[in-house]
Amino acid sequence: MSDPYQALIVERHKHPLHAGRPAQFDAEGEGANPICGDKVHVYLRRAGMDVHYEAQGCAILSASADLMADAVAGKTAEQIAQLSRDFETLLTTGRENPALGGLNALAGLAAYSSRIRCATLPWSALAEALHHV
Amino acid sequence: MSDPYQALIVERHKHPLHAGRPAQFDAEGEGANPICGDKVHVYLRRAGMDVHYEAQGCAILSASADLMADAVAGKTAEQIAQLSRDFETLLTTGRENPALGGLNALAGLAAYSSRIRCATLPWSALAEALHHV
Amino acid sequence: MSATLRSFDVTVIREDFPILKQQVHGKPLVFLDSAASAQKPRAVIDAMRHVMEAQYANVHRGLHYMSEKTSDAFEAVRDKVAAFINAASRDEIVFTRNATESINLVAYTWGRTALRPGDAVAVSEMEHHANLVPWQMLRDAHGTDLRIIKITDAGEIDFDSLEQVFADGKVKLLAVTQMSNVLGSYTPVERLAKFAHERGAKILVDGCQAIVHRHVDVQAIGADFYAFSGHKLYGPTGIGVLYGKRELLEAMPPFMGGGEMIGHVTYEKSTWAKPPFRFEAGTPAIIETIGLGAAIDYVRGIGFEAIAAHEHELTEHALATLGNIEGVNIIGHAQDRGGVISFTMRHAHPHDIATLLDRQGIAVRAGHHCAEPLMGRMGVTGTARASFGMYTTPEEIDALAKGLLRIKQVFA
Amino acid sequence: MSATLRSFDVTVIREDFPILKQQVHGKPLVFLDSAASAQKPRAVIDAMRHVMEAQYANVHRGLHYMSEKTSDAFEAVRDKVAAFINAASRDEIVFTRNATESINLVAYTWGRTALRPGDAVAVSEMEHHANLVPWQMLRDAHGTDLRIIKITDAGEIDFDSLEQVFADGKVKLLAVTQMSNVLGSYTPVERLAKFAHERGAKILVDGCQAIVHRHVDVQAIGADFYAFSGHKLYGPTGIGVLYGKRELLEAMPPFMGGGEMIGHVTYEKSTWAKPPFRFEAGTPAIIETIGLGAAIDYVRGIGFEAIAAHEHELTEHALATLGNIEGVNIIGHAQDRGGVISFTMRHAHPHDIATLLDRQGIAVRAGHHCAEPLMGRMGVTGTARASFGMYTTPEEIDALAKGLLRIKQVFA
Ligand SMILES: Cc1ncc(COP(=O)(O)O)c(C=O)c1O
Ligand SMILES: Cc1ncc(COP(=O)(O)O)c(C=O)c1O
Repeated sequence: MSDPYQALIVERHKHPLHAGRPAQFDAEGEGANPICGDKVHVYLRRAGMDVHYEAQGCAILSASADLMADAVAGKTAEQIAQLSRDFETLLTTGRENPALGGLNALAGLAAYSSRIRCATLPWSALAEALHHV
Repeated sequence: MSDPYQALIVERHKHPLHAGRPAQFDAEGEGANPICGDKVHVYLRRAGMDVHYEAQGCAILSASADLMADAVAGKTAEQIAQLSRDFETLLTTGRENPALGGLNALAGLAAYSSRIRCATLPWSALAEALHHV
Repeated sequence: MSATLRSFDVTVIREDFPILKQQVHGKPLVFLDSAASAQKPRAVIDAMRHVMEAQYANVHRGLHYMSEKTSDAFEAVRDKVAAFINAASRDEIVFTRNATESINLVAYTWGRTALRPGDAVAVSEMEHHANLVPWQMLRDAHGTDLRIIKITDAGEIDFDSLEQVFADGKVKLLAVTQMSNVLGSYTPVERLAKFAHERGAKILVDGCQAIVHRHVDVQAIGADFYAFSGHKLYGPTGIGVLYGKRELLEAMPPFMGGGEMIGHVTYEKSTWAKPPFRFEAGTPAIIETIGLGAAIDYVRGIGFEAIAAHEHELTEHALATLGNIEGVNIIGHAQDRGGVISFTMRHAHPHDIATLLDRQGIAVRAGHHCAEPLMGRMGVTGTARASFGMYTTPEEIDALAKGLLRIKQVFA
Repeated sequence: MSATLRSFDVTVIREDFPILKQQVHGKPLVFLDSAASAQKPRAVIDAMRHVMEAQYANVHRGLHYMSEKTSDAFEAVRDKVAAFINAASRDEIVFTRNATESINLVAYTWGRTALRPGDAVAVSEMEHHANLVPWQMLRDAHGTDLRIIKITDAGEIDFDSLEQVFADGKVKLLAVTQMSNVLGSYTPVERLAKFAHERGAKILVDGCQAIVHRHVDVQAIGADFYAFSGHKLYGPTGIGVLYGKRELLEAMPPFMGGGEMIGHVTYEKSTWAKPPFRFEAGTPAIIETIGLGAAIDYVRGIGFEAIAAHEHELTEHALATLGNIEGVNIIGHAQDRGGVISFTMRHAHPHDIATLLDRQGIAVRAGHHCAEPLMGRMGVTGTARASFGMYTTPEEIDALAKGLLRIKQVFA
């Protein structure tokens, strides 16, 4: 079973590429986990599906948000929906999927079902943002 | 462990010596077990501690009442209280006690704690009657 | 025995139940008290032991291996139960201590919110106290009415009485057993559900006895609530199930407050988790739930077709054999009945029957079987009761018959 | 370790707990989550297995050997629990599923009859949800008030706040933990009981955590109610205890309705059994109760003097070791404290700590520990928590410290 804290995750948690509230955006969405109080707020610029976020929570949450922003950049809403489904499958089965690129770093979570929510929270927030576009 | 249905018990159940309501008596008492609906009504004639009873219930109840009437005949209230205590000890330990005479036939009940109440019910009824004398 | 049983070998089944090798008073144990609680197969014992020896921690949000694995095993049983009774969703399965708690949960939560004073609950004359007393308590606390549906002398629901009880349109809940623990009667729950629904009422089915003997499909029945206990289904004590239709559960307030059942808690105010967790306060019966899962696997592995066929033969055999003993009176003669047989015997009190049979190693129950009012209805103060499990053999029924003949002699 | 522990050999104790030999992710299991639920000794596992393999039937009024013996074993545990906490009578011991149910039982029965709208219940800031939410529910259903007693920054009851909360004479129940499951603080329950009684209030003590580590004497404490769970006391899940003073229990209406808890039942009306049976509806957790009896025997066999001494050394060692790690912040510094240690770590979220420790085989809990409002009070959103049992070793605490240092590196 792969480590849920691969170097990429720690790296993105410590040095995120897409964190912060952009000056301009077209839509936003929020994900919150009442169990732990963790939160993520997603900002979407439609052009090029450019995603930024503000996360307050664990390393998995922020790394997942950051890797998500990588993964969805330039995709269509439909492609994103497919990615989101594939990502969920990755998290429940632990089986890597080449289509998921850097998101595969989160495969190790499959052994921690109570942490899966940390990884999917940014995706729910993004879905909300897409819904509002 | 002795049989809770020794011949004497079956005999007294089938052919009781002290069953029935006497024409005259000085006091009476009742014992009822709400769990099974069984009842016994005891009639006491003070002279010679002469006990009769009407029982509605199992063989243990009626035999115990009949043997009790044997045992208490001619005794004082104090002696009866002692007998009653010894009888309870018999029922909980299963150890026979020469002082108890025919009541020893009930020693086998020690293995059936849920039946002990059947055997002690007549004694509660008698205690009530004695209280009212 | 007949051809239907060829693939079902009761001697093989018996090997799975260690306790059946016990002796009682020097005689082989003949356990005819399964309706009170069934014995446990090795698979259940081993599953519980495995949890405690190799994979235990408190469940939910543990974030460590033992807790994750235990939570997964625990929650997998919810899926198993949902599949077992064909619930539409796992979220419709609430874990309780026993059927009694399941019914009380409905009375406390649904009863106190969906019912208004003046509304009525209807139960039948053959309910276990668990499906009568909670409605009396609701009546006394909440001002609802409680109505009793008559049964026939055979021990079946009296549909005329049912009509009457529902006539004024006030009945909002029909709470009824699927199988009497005294008379062995099955009730036509599909028909009763339809009847209730047509009149705007909900139906709660007490499946405690039925689920042990028959395949249950809550959706086919049309049950709004369905309650049962693990310990009668060859599982552990301390675990029961309440099935509730999702929309009903979602509208219900919680029963007990504490951990697990909350959304957010502040000193001032709390919000509730979604069903089923809303109804599961505190540390659940983890080991027992996993044991129940093993019991369900075991029962499904044998299959209700085989179990029902075996038990049908047993019941026919028992009715014929006991019915032949002069002085023995079988209480209840429903058309559709299962392996729970209550009887009385001339000259012998039920308690004496039970104790004298016990001397011969035979375990039957005697008394009112937690259905005291039904005793009066059937004109007895109590009965002796022999009840069968999948491990019961025709020879054990013969032993019972022989035992009764001996008792007859004693009291003749 | 010091001389006091010479007769207490933790390696011998560990042999009694089969699970401690497990590996997690290829590392030996270091189980530091006993406050959530303790592991089970062989004696408990064997006792439960024995019931199911050799001596099982439903309890009470069985009239046959298996039922008599099982009832005797079951009821013997009531005596055992009474002796264990020094209750004045076995009739003061009510079996429940867990501490949560014990507290809810009091809120539903005593709370709704002995308390009047306008009366107040007081709890402390460091209560588990199990001792907060039921009183919120009572407030919302019954119109009682709920007041919060402040704690100090160290994590001790603030007696000034206590005085204030009681000042207007409306508080009729003080419901308070004997040991915080987050801060590890013990509360001075004897003093609190005296305080409450002098002001005409009753006291309910949540003994869930304390009873695992200290000898409890409910009479010496002066507790009116005392609640705890079997599963934290090295016993099975599915079984808890409510102690209540006899005169209080006697005046209380039943909680749930069904079998066992009744006197007489007619279709119209039921009467109730005496305590404790009045509060035990339906088939009890028979196997689990017998398992709890084995757990109590086991704990008494070791003795609280030895357990407390061992745990005291562990706690001192842990506070010193963790306190030395730069960036680790221990939450709660009560004078009188036990082996439950909550902490946060700079740059590392509690959930990340838990998962990363788990990779090293170390089980700790992370989150709000069912004490969400306390998190706000202590200025955190959650903590990681290491908690000890009698089988915990100083080496395991060293492993924890090493694990935290590694995590520090990861996130540095
Ligand atoms: C202080 C305290 N009270 C109450 C509880 C609730 O115990 P249970 O979940 O066993 O009902 C716990 C356990 O989590 C606890 O630590
Ligand atoms: C028909 C029926 N309903 C309810 C119950 C109550 O079950 P439990 O005691 O497991 O709650 C029983 C079992 O005695 C039963 O036979």
